[in-house]
Amino acid sequence: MTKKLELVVDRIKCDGRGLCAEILPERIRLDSWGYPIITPGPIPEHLMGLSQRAVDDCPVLAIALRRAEIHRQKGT
Amino acid sequence: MSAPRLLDGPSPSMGPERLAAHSRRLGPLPKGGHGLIDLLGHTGLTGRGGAGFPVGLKWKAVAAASRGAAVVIVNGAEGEPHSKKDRHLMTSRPHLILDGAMLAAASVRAKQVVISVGEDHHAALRSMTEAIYERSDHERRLMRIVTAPARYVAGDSSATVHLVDAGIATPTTTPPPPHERGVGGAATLVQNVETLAHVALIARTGTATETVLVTVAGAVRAPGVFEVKLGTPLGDAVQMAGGPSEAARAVMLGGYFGRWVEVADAWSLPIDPHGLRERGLSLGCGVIGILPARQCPVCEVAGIMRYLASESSAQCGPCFFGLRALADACTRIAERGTDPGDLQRLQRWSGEVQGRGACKHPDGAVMFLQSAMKTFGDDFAHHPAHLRRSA
Amino acid sequence: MNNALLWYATRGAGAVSLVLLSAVVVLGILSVLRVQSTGWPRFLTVGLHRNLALMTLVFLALHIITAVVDPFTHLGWLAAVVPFSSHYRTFWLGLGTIAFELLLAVVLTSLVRGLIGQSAWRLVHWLTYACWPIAVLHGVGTGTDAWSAWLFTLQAICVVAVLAAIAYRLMAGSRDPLARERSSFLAAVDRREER
Amino acid sequence: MESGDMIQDRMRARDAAMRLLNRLTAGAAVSAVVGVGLLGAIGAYTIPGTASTSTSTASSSSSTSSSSGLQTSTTPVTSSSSSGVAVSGGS
Repeated sequence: MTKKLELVVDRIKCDGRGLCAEILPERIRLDSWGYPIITPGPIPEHLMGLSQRAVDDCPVLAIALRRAEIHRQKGT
Repeated sequence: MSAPRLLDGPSPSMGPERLAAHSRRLGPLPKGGHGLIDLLGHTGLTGRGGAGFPVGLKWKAVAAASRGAAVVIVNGAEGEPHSKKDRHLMTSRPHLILDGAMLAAASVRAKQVVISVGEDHHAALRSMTEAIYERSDHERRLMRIVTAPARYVAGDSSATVHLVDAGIATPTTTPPPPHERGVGGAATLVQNVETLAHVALIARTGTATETVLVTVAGAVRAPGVFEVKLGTPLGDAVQMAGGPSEAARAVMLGGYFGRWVEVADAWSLPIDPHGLRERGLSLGCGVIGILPARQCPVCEVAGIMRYLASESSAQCGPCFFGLRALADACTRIAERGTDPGDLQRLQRWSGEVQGRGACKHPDGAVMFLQSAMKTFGDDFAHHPAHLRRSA
Repeated sequence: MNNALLWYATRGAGAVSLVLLSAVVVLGILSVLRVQSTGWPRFLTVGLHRNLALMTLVFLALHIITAVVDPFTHLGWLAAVVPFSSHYRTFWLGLGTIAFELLLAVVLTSLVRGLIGQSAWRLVHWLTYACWPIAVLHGVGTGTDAWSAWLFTLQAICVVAVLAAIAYRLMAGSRDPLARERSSFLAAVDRREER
Repeated sequence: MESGDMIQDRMRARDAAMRLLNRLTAGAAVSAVVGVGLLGAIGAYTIPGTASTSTSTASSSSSTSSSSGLQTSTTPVTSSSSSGVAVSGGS
């Protein structure tokens, strides 16, 4: 089975350069203030190359490819 | 005879209960451990800091990742402007909180216990400091106090960890959550002070506690902190505070991350985390704010949105710029009157901000605004131009 | 193999490397300044910056290899690695060696940025501002001969371009829209001195 | 939300920029190679050319004028060998 990857943004590192949205419009658009909005879900095979490019070209290393099912929860 | 209450014993107005009196009243502190974790799971106790996360689950997770080096953070930052219940408990029942902290430390095998108190809560700070000096040497060695800046986000669990770790009370990126990687990379249990006080009672009785601390604020005759039985109608809690001081318009339930309810529907609501969740509401940090009828809800909401925007730690763009834009649009409506464009922008921007911060600050603010626009739909739709501000 | 050709190739490759390096520096600064326009997205600046940087290494390799194998100077491979170890124009060649090693550090860390982390990478990347001037001095020091008029014009163009870019960067300040608010909030909640 | 053809436009812009990037890189590579040859040639021509009639360049001997540029080197041994080198290169 091939492991599915999804794009995740570190909101604190991200400073809104917008390269990722330029490189991968298929999955990433910019909000009203220039910060990336990622289409949720695993990246289809034909977009892996560009996704990796978007990750590598981020000037602040704020976007990454992670295993699709990633748990997040916060306590009080 | 009903289950013990947090504020049983001497009147809170008499100041902190000393260790001797505390021990005489409640008896020795039982041992913590897996048994207690299971017990907490069965009682269904949920966090009283705001998020209402199941306590048993969180302790289990921390214990699993502990390796005997976990950290317990007692969260008494209480950055919520209207909430007073945490500092009230710290100034009246410090040892109940420390009992809970020690039980937590034993149950998750923690090496240190850090008590975080809002730096403005002077009485609470004094009370907790004195209480620590009354504990045994062994316990004192584990414990230390840090003061949290009086900022809204300082109460966030990752911000508390960051404060203990680096001395900077700003939220950090999660995952990993603190209960996996917290202080110094160790599994860290961040628990609200009231939650831990409940644990101290549950461990002694073996049964669930049946009360919750609420802060009744706003247009009531005697605002303050009250311990009410779970399931108490909201109206009764307001009566404890002397009842509305004037005609009331709506209730803000759960503080600035909470929801608005018209008084007509509010009085009968049961004060109980589970009961409220079924109604799409949340007790949050236990704030019950009464909005008087003479006050314009739109102006009130605009003021609160400005506050929440100013409390963004400016780390995540969507939160900082989004909340600022939302607050400005609300303020425009409040001051210059309703503009359909602004109403649309409020909806669009809410969608763009939701879920796009490292912490839950933007989400909480947006949910609060959405609830306000639902509850005060007509007021937002037909707001006249006037410059009355209420912050 | 004609040794004179080697000698010319060394100088040609050296000059070309300097031009490429200067272009890379300028592009790097432009990307920090978030320069863009219709038809020129930001990733184009970054991509060109990366490609030309790798190309610079290739021509530097040519420059160094041809210099080393040249029997006239017979520098030996040591001179290519250890600064100031060559008898031939010891000082100026030493500068070249240093510049080369700095550039190598900058490029290699960039290739593994994901592993070493942003802050470490950024720290090393600042070495560019040491590498480039040293490379220029190396060119000036070793390139002085009959055809230096050409080299000087070339170097003058490079220096002017890079200095202009640096000046622009200094005047522009931070392009991170959150930088100011973030630092002011951090200052407000910083309790480090109490630790 | 964003309309489909807006995404299409941005994809087209992306592809165009990618092509431009490749062309610019290739162009840079070619001109760099040409540059090496050109600057090398300049070196090759200027040294014997200027040096033979040169008065300015610090040439130690006219016969090995082409090596004058090189002979700023400190070691006379290498200079003699270099003269031959340079002449053969120059011619």
